[in-house]
Amino acid sequence: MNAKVQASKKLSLEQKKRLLEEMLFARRFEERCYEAYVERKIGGFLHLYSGEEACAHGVIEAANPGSDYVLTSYRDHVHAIKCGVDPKAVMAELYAKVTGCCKGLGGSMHIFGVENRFMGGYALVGGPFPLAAGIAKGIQMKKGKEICICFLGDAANNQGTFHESLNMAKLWNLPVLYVCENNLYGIGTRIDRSTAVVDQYKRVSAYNIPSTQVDGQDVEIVYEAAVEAVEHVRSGKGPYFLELMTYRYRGHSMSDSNAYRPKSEERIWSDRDPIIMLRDRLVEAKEMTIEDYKKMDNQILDQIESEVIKFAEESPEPPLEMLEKYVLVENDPWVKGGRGGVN
Amino acid sequence: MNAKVQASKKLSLEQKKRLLEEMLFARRFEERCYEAYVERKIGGFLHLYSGEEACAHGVIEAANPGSDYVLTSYRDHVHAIKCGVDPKAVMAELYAKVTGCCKGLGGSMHIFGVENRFMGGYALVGGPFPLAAGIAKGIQMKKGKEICICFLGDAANNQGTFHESLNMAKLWNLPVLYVCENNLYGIGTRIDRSTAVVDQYKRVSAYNIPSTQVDGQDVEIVYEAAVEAVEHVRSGKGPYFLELMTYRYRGHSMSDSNAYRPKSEERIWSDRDPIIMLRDRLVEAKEMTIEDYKKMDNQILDQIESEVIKFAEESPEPPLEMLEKYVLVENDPWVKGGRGGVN
Amino acid sequence: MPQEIMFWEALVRAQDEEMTNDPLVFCMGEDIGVVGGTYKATTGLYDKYGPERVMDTPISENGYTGLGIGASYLGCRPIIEIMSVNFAWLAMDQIFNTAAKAHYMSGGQLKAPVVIRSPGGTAHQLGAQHSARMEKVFMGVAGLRVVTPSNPKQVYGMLKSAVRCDDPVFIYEHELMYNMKGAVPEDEFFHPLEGSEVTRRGKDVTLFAYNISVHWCLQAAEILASQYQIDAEIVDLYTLSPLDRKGIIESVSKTHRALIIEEAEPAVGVGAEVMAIINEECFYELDAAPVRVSAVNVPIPYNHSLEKAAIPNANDVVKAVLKMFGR
Amino acid sequence: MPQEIMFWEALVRAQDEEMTNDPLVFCMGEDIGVVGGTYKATTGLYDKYGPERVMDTPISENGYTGLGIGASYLGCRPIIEIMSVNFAWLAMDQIFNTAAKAHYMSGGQLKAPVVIRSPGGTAHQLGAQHSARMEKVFMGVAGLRVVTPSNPKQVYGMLKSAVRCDDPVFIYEHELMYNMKGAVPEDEFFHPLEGSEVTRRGKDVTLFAYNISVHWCLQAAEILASQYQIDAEIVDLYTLSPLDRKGIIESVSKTHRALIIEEAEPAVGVGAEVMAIINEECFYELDAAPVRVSAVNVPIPYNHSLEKAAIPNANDVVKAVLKMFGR
Ligand SMILES: Cc1ncc(C[n+]2csc(CCOP(=O)(O)OP(=O)(O)O)c2C)c(N)n1
Ligand SMILES: Cc1ncc(C[n+]2csc(CCOP(=O)(O)OP(=O)(O)O)c2C)c(N)n1
Ligand SMILES: [Mg+2]
Ligand SMILES: [Mg+2]
Repeated sequence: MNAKVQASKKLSLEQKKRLLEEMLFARRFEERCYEAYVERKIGGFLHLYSGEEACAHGVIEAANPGSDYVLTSYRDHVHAIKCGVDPKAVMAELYAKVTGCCKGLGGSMHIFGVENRFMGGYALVGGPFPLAAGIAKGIQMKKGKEICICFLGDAANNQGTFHESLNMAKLWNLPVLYVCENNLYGIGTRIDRSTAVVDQYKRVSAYNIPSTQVDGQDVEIVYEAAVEAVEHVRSGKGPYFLELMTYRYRGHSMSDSNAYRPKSEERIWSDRDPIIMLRDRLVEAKEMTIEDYKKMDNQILDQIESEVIKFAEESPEPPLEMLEKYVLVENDPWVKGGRGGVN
Repeated sequence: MNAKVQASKKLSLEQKKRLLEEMLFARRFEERCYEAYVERKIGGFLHLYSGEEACAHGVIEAANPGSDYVLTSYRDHVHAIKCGVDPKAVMAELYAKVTGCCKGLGGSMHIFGVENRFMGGYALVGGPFPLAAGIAKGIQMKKGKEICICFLGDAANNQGTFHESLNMAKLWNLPVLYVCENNLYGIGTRIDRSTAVVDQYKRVSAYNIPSTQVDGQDVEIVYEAAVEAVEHVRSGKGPYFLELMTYRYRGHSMSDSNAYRPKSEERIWSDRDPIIMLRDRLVEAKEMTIEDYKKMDNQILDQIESEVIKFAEESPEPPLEMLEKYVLVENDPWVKGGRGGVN
Repeated sequence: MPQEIMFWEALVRAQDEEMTNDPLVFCMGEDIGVVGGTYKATTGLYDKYGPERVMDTPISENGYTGLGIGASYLGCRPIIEIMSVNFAWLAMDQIFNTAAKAHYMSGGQLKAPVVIRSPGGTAHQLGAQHSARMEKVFMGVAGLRVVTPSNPKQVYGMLKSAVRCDDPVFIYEHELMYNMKGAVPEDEFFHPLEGSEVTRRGKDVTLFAYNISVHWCLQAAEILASQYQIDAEIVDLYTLSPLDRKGIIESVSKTHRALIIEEAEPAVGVGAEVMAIINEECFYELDAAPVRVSAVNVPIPYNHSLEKAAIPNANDVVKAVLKMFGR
Repeated sequence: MPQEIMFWEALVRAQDEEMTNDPLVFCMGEDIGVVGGTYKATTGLYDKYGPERVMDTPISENGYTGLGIGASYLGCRPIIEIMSVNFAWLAMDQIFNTAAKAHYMSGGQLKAPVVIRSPGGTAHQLGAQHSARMEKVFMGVAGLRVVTPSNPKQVYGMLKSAVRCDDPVFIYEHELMYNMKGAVPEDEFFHPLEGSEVTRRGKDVTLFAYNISVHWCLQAAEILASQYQIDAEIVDLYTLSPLDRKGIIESVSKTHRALIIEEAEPAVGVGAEVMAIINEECFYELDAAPVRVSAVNVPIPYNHSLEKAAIPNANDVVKAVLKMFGR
């Protein structure tokens, strides 16, 4: 029995191969966003996830994407795609097209894919903490078997909502998994310059929430830790906090020079690239060749260009009539007092 | 050396006698407020401190009242008086008279005695946390030797400002002592119904702030713990968190029926009354007689009536011109652009 | 036969009915459960529906408001009580950054049907930090409905509509109105969330009021009629967002004179907004400059005489009307 | 000879001078230290004054705002940068419940001379949660001064006065203005915190503007003059609280026509307030109904065309003026 549970915590070969492909897709997708931004096809703020792919992929793989609820901050494209949101719809959103997942109204920081239970990217640091607890409360009210997974940055944990939400999550035994993507920086401020206790998983003892910290660059390790975390939450034992040590390759957003990070530090982390590590293991185990990988990469690049970008490029912009369409829900009968109204 | 420090942590006989008198004064003061409220001499919300006297007295005694900065919530009369604010001015404030410490503009929840460095009572739960850290920052900037003491309730600790402020206090090594008066309830909600970790001193490990929990009914114990805490903070070692286990005798405020608390619980706590305990010890040690105590009590009752209440009763109300006087600082030259102005 | 009940009883009845009707309706707030609410608005509901549906929250305004919003994404209908509107400053982030924008920024995918109820206003000597009048703050940002009932019937029917409406709705109540009595129909009914109501018909001047100030205007209208033969119309602006332009135009086009009373400081308030609408819609109907009667621009003092002087009342309305008529 | 510098450079210079002048002046905010500020407003100050006076804060808006207020009680002069005004929703509790009330409720004992600076406005496609225009929120509550500079000279002089002024002052900046160039006198000077300024003299209509909209009005006035022979006066309302009633009356009494432009949604905004003041002070001077030009009442969409459509511009002003003249 125990052995069986152990076994299920490991990624199967099939999963590893798929995850390699997904993570590589995510990387190429993000890099293509970078280019599109430089070409001014994408506007606003753009926060890329390159370097952190093992986090979203390892965790969401361990849950039921499309059924479990996921939400995160503004660094959200990859999480959305892993939940099943069509990359074309994500790219079209970045292009501000009406075919975008939010019809061009949301933008990079506000990707939503509610059908796939991707409950959004939020631009306010700390905003998702209570929302996630609330989604978990909703699951509880509806007696669902789902869980809610809330991704958040290390620096976000200094927001008061962290404290307030984790306390409530534990108090009410809500099925929510908080995942801290600790990439050591909040914009240009290194974690030890903003946070008295830098190990985030230690902070949640204040709420008696179980927690672990693991390597966020190794998708196998992330997956294993996440399987345990998800199991804990789904079995009704309440919230869990998982800290993943990771690193973003790019600046905080496109407007960030990244000057505050020592090159030596960047090198240490890029040497532990989540995609390359997994690839090399598969190659070493003779499950694939470098050639296979290159082919895969080319296919992905091609797919992104010929499907994703093409779709975004060719889609129309939202019509002007849409400007006022979603401020309030249209034609809600209760606004007029529903059946009957004032009597 | 060590022995000497030990010794100084104990209350002297003189101090004990004085504290007994001060605490009894506080009790009688608060009870008289109760009556005045029933007689409609005092308006608004009124939160009484009866039962918790050892907390404010033990802690502030261990600091330098009038020099160290103190602030707290709406349950603030006794803290103000212990800092040196004239009880007449406090009572006159409650009576909304112009002779009140805030000229009748503040009221019970907003007692201020800035000359005595009592930096205020605040009506917003959680409000004082960052203010206290800021006062400590001010001390640091001015290279002062003072510390700031921030009293707060157990339920207040669920406010986001708790988290935000304690993190900053530790991060910047601010001379602030947080004192949690844990009276087990926030209004009618028992602590375990609002807080995942009920031992408040444990929560601050999330900020790596040293902390202790002690009996808040025994002023000698409070004092000893506070001496250590104050020493820690004053010596430049950063913030400290002291949790005092206590109980309020009355309802949360005058409008609270107190129905949610079992009588048996109330009895357990009133059996450990901070004033009676200290008195009995002094009597047992033959340092005073019950007669002495009664005499003291009568003198206090008399003083409250003939000085404090009389002063409040006989003082005039603030004039109507005062309504708009303190919205902004009067005649600030910089509003007009100071010397010269626009050129 | 409509029954006379108190404002807080109307709140209890509305919540009780809605909770019975839909198992996804739940209440949350500080001390609303075991204690039944500071103003008794949830009396008895904890015993009836249990702690999972009548939740005593920690003192974490932004946190529990956000939690309610998250639950509403899934179709829950949280009724969040913020004990005093002064504390709502702490929850503005979730109210405006999330609830008011979720539907829009998700391109219509999400709905956030939370109801947030909170009492504002100046009560009796609660002091500067407990006397805020924040109706204007809630009115200024797109994406949130704001209603403000002036009697038990309105609050009963509005709360019920608000629970069922798919938009986030803020209900601005008043600390001094919970014990006010009024008739509420015995049959279930739903009050519109948009509109205004002519509380008193008149022909000489329109008094625009909302919430408690409707009652001040009723007094003022009595005085104006009996002592000065001025026949005032009172329009109850029970919807603050979106304000009822049609109702405003109709009344001003009839009386040609307008006064707006508000309990808050004047700047960027209800008074200013109603004046702006009048200027935009029926400026040329006006026989006199519209007037607003507002609070003095101060934090509220504790002293009772000063407090009373800070807040407008029926006499201030009478005086302003007389001045408008050059009397 | 006044030097042309950028808006952000004016901010740096003002802070630098004030920090040199008074050791109790310090800056705080997210990424203002090592990085020098998202909009460069503190460039170089960290190296010059060190981490104790140029503090990189955790992401704890309410916390560090309250911390600044506490320090100000002791005579410190904190200059708090809130990176984007959208985040100020999180700090409203400390801004309004404490800073705006401390002096009053302590009966004049305490002063809270904090300066809070924050950029608002709709920039380029930042989306619903990063495009709030919150000037009106800061104007509505007694006890806080609100200024909003429209050029480098103003921000330089206002920030310096704000640092020295004993009241809490909120400076509303604009995300799109940090790289705007303008002349700033080389000699130190202090700008008033109350008043307004006639940016362009004209006789036919007054355009009331503030912050970035002054520049839109300058464009509009050019068009009106050159294409329609309408001579518009522009009044820069650089103080939003308290609004300059005298300046408003003076200009309206001259031109007899008024238009107010605001970047925010119309409800309870600057437009409404200026209209209310005009109604109260010089209604009978008006030759036409005053008009406000505001944003469309929506959260700001990401799409650039829709975003542009949501926000008013020079053409909207021109159109509104022409309509006012029946043209
Ligand atoms: C309430 C709020 N405050 C500040 C910001 C500005 N801001 C955006 S991202 C960020 C840093 C967040 O860092 P972290 O949580 O570690 O996430 P990461 O970007 O590293 O993934 C800051 C300060 C914001 N968006 N919202
Ligand atoms: C921000 C805010 N939320 C809610 C309240 C209402 N309130 C006043 S006191 C209180 C309970 C506080 O309990 P605790 O912190 O334990 O202090 P105690 O009253 O027990 O001394 C509450 C909920 C408030 N004043 N401010
Ligand atoms: Mg980070
Ligand atoms: Mg308590």
